[in-house]
Amino acid sequence: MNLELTPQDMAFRQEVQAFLTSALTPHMRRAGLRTTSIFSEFEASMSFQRALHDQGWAAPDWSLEYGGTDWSQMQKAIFHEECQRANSPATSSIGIQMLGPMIIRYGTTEQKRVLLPRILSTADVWCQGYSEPEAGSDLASLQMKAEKVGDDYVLNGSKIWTSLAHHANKMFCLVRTRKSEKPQAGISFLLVDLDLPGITVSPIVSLDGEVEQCQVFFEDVRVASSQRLGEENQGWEIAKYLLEHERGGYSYYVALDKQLSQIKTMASSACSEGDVPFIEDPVFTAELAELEIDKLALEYTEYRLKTRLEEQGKPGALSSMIKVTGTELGQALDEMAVRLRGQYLAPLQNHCLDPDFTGPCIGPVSGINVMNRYLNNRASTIYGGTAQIQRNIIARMVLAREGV
Amino acid sequence: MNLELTPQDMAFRQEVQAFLTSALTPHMRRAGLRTTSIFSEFEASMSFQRALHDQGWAAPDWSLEYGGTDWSQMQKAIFHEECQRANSPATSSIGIQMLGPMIIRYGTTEQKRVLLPRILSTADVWCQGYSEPEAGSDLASLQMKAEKVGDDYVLNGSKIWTSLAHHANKMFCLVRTRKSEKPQAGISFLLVDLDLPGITVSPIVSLDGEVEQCQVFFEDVRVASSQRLGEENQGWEIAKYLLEHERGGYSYYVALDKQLSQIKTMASSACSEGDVPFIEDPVFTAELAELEIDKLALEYTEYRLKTRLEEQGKPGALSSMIKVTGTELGQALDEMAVRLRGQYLAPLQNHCLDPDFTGPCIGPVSGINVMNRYLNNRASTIYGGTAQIQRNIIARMVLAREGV
Amino acid sequence: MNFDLSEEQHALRESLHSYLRNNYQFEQRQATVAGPEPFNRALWQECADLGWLALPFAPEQGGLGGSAIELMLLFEQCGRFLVVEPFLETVLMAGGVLKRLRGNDIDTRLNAIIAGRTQGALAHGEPQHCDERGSVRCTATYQGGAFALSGRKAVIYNAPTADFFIVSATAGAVAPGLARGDLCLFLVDSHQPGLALTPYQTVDGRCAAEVNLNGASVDSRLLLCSGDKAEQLIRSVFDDVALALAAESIGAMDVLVSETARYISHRKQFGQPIAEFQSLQHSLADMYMASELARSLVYAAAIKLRDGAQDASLFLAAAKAKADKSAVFVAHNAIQLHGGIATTDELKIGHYLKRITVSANLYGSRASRVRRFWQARCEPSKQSSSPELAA
Amino acid sequence: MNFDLSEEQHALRESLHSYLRNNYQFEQRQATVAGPEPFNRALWQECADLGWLALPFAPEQGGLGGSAIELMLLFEQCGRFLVVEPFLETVLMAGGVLKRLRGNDIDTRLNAIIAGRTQGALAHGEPQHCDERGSVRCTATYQGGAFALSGRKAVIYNAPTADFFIVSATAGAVAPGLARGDLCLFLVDSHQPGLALTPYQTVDGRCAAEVNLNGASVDSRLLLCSGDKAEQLIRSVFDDVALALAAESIGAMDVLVSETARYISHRKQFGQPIAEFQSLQHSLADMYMASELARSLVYAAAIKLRDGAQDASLFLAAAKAKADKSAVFVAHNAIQLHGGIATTDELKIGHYLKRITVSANLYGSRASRVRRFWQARCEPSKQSSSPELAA
Repeated sequence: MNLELTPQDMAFRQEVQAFLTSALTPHMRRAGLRTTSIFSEFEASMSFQRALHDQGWAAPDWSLEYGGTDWSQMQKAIFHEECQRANSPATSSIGIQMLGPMIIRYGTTEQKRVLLPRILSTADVWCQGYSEPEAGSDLASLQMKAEKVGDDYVLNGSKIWTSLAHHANKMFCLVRTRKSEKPQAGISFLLVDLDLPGITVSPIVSLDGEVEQCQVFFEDVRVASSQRLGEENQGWEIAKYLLEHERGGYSYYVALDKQLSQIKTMASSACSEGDVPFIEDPVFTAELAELEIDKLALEYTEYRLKTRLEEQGKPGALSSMIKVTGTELGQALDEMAVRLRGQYLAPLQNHCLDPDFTGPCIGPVSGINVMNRYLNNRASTIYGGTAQIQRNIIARMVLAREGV
Repeated sequence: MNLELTPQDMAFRQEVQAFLTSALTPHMRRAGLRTTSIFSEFEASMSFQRALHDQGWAAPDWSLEYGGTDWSQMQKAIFHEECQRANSPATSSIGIQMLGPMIIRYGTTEQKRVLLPRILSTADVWCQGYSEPEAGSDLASLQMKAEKVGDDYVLNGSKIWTSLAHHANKMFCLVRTRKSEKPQAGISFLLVDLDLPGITVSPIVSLDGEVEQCQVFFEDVRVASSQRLGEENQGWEIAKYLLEHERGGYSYYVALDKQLSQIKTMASSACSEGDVPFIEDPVFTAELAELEIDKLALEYTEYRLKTRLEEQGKPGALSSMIKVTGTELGQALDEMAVRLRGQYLAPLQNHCLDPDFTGPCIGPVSGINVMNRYLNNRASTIYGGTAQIQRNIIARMVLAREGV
Repeated sequence: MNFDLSEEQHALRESLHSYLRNNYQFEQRQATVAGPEPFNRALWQECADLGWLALPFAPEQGGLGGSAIELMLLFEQCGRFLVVEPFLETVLMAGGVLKRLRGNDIDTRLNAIIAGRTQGALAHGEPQHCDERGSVRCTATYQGGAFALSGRKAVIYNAPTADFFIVSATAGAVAPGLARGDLCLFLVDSHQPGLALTPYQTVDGRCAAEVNLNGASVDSRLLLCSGDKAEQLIRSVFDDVALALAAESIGAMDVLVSETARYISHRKQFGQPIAEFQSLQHSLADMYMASELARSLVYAAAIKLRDGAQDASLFLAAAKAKADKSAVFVAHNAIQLHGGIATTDELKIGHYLKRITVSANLYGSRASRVRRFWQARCEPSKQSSSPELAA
Repeated sequence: MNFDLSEEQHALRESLHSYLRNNYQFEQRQATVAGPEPFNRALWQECADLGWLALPFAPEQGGLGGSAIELMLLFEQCGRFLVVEPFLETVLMAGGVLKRLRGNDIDTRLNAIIAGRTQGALAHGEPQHCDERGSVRCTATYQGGAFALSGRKAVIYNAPTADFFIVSATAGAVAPGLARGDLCLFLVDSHQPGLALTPYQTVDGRCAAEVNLNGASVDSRLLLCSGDKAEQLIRSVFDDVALALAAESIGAMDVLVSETARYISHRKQFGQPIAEFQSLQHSLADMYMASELARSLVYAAAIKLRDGAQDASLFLAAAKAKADKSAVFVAHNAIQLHGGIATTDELKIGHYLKRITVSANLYGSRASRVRRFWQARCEPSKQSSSPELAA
């Protein structure tokens, strides 16, 4: 048992810091600071992604032969930490975190050769077509039909909650290729060009008034069967593999640290009763201390998981625990930040969140993204498996441990 | 809309106060103060019950013709308040609150004539035989068999969680008189003498080391069919009527007020950091204020229910809401009291809780019952329908309101 | 003791509800919010014609003499329908200051408010305030029959459409009848030189502004009141505000509970309505309980306020604190139970969360209300030893 | 960074676990608690023979030089099996004071502790304390080569069986090398005249006493240490105590989660195992999460303590605060999910709640730990700006 970093890790941290100092433009840093969800402003994300690519760091989780890295779990965590501390924008997680590992695992040689470099370079921007209006938590009930006609699939139906579809040129999606007793058994995984005829991308306005999600409609869209990943009807297996990856590849504590540090900044100026700043109000600090302790507990749990992953690979139900705890704690910190924002949560000033914007805004600039982030993060316990579904998974694991 | 009491109510309050001043002995008051569950020390309860009976107040909820009162709901609340404020011991709720209304509703003339006065006078002490080891939340699955042999029922099986069975001479119980598709349809309601041959009362030691509950075993116990309440196989209907009565007949806020006032007493002497009493610690008082606000909300909800009951009779799912809120809030206050008790929660000194005891005890006398009550009240969200079952009921009602 | 509405109160609730049901469906509301005007002026005029703007004013002021109960009924419906029209700002806040004063000028303005012909705003909040009792840094400097007002007022709702402002400031120099540091309330015309607005939309679909005062010179006859009286007046107005916002929240919670119950009954996943899932049932039960418990306390506070009970402020603090906490809880759960669809601008659910969040933070933090409750609770002289049934 | 046990640590855990599994089933534990002796002296001797009493002591003191990690492993098992023997009181507290001092006399006593031949107790807590940093009111008055100790020590676990006490007191008059008000630690024999116990059983199945000092005259050679050194020593010992109790709690939570999972899988109601009810599943998931999150922080605190990290105290405060909250939560839910059966003396579930409740309140309130955490967090000089990976 030890908490120390190796000399290599410490050197690595310095290397990352040095890289970020030179690579991050003020525009990117503003985009990072003004982030209000898991995505940052699109152009800034892409620029950062390209800078990472130039450095060979675009896809830490991929293996070296495909342009990834040989970093340890701890180095990945250090990388993530330093990016957040330097206010980097979020990188495009969909192609790299989600699709890439699936192509590496299930793709043909040709698919790997063509698609992986285009993900790294941002030549392709991917979105994920999983959920449908009638298939949310119950993803396996998805209905979007892919009928085999000659060597093509003909797609009809729609996908919803496809993040960034309005920026993407490609979508990977799950489609129904067979009716079967067990709905999971009739699903295939397709890679679709979004500029194909018959596809309509319809943006969904979020609570903060911005667009991150879309609904995508398919009407007789013909997709060549060579655009299938894996075998026909193997889609569910691929998606399961991917879902596990999605949950494993993130460090919640890093984002929570950033929220905590913003809260402390806000609390140093915002006044509690009698013109005393909140940071000197014992009732406030007692509450903040509790949340900080909870954050520490999550942080060390994430380390425990990471060091275990190094040996065993699959995160399993522990990743559900980290997702539930991380998102619910993030929401608690969002609520606290909103309270510190006080009356200034009211002005609607989305334009101030644009990384190009450098003018004045209403209220302290330190909390400018707080209200929008609060609204957006209500979805964090819904997407990627609701908190209810995650708790079902955890309970099943605990019961199974007892052999029941 | 108004919160005022009528002049009659105010006069009534004075009348109750005057009665309690003269009726309550120091022994009874000590029993009231040292109560650690919904029951007080048995002898003190019985004495108080007899004093109430002499006054004609033994059964406020019964109608006048059976020895009850014609009090309004508000008067009943006033009565309950004043009893608690004067530290009266709890009265024997099982015969009066639970069985009495059922006999009045379902009993024969003979049953009413014989049994009701004996409840009022404490000549009979009743316990309730509902739950069985394999039939808790799922009461309808109860298995205790009552076979008709001649004019008798022959009982075999056991009942558990029968409060005060070790003090009682009678039990009313639910037994299975028929196997049927719908388990509720084969249940009858029997009134059983506990001194019948074949009955064994086995006390259950609670977490605080005391006995309030028993398991009662029946081996070929013969009960005359005249001891049945209602028709054969009508037991479930009777029990349902009774369960609703059980939930309606209580004011949680009164007991919560008493807990709050004890907490304030304890917090005035117990020290937080730096020898400052807790009552001056802003973190503590903020938490206490929250609980007091929650108590007020419950209190006025109880008034709303009471004034509605005056008109409509049945409490319905609202009583589930009051039970959940009242018991969970009571537990929160128990926890707070335990924290105030600090290190002094450790000494085991059950003898100090005996109303006859007047010697010294370890730690401040004001919190002497706190640890035992905390332990006992963990059961308050289990008995009489678990918090889970109550929430099921509430949800069903909310869904039904929307016509779904 | 009873919690029944009188026949007149029933009728008022009915007419408010039926008018809004017919004129304020969510789509209509969103059209107003998206439109060029900050609110629907035609609808405002209809509300005036229906007498609703007259509710809180005394008959001798041309009003209907409605009590706190009627206010509660009005704002409960505003909460249900997410009404963006400035009932709170013009009628209850600006009007609420004026109605507590006397004078011909004032009666004229009240008449204009009641008739729907004028808009007002109470410019009291400042950037550093955690509630309305915070110290006022705007200053009023007396110079030859006039006051020069300087300072900044923060997040003043309805300011962009206001024809007049009530502005609070502290006396900065000796003036007739004033001590240095006395709180003063001024009536300031929206065209007043030296008064400048930075207007904006708000997250809850209304308009507001930062109000800057740069030595705005106001005639001393427009000093409405000062000192303890002004302090007391501000407190009274904000007691009304607390009740109104708490009432809005109980209206909002009612809708959220109903909508959620209906949604989970119809939405199917895993081959069954999701209402079959016990964890969702329990969330729904908790939402309902939170809503009903808050409602009880808001009723109690309204009655206490109507009756001028000594512990009315205590009850208002408790009711608002409880309503805020409950409403946030209910809104969060409503979103969670609806799932993704409730995180969109299209569904009304999320808009309730926005309004509830503003309501819980705009005029004072929840923590300060809880503290205020506790302080009042600890002053036994000011109230009966227990607010329960005790006679 | 890694959280793996070494081979030796694995072996220690294994041997503790297997010994207790064979010798400390709940029925055996309850027989000890109900018996005439406060604990099982034969078992204590076996633990001595197995070397477990030697764990925290340095090799040059005759110990095994176990670190905080080994302590954590020991107490995790004590927590799992609800061990009532005085590992904490004799070994970690009384022994923990002595091992931080030097002297022949002290080595003799340590040898006796390690051999299982003597029992000790640290008489530090006082009636007014909310934690171990509270001001000490017991006084030590110097008179001709001896100190007269007076005052009262509250809820001193293991006092009834202790052969010696470490007593804290503040210097009440000038004595050689002491300033008035200095904290002093004395070694006091249990037969010392002027020392009187009021013994009792405790809710968690152990024995304790109120310790009254009525001018007990103690030779000045028995003053072990004083001033800052004594303050520091007390803090160090209570850091160990915090770790030990937190480790107990993670052991206890593990059992509670497992037992509950097993119970709800077998208990049937409504024709199915109650584990089929989603609300019970979710409670179980929350119990598991609480338990694992606390475990991580206890691991981190143990490592920090072993390494003598500057922020070790901060982590201990956090770990104990988290473990207490989690353990209470887990125990409450374990009872709720078991139902009535867990409210009886017969089932072990409720006994965990009793121990957990004592653990959370005996040596300082949870609130004071959270405050201490916060204060340490705000002293940037004493720690790195962030306790995370930062090099």
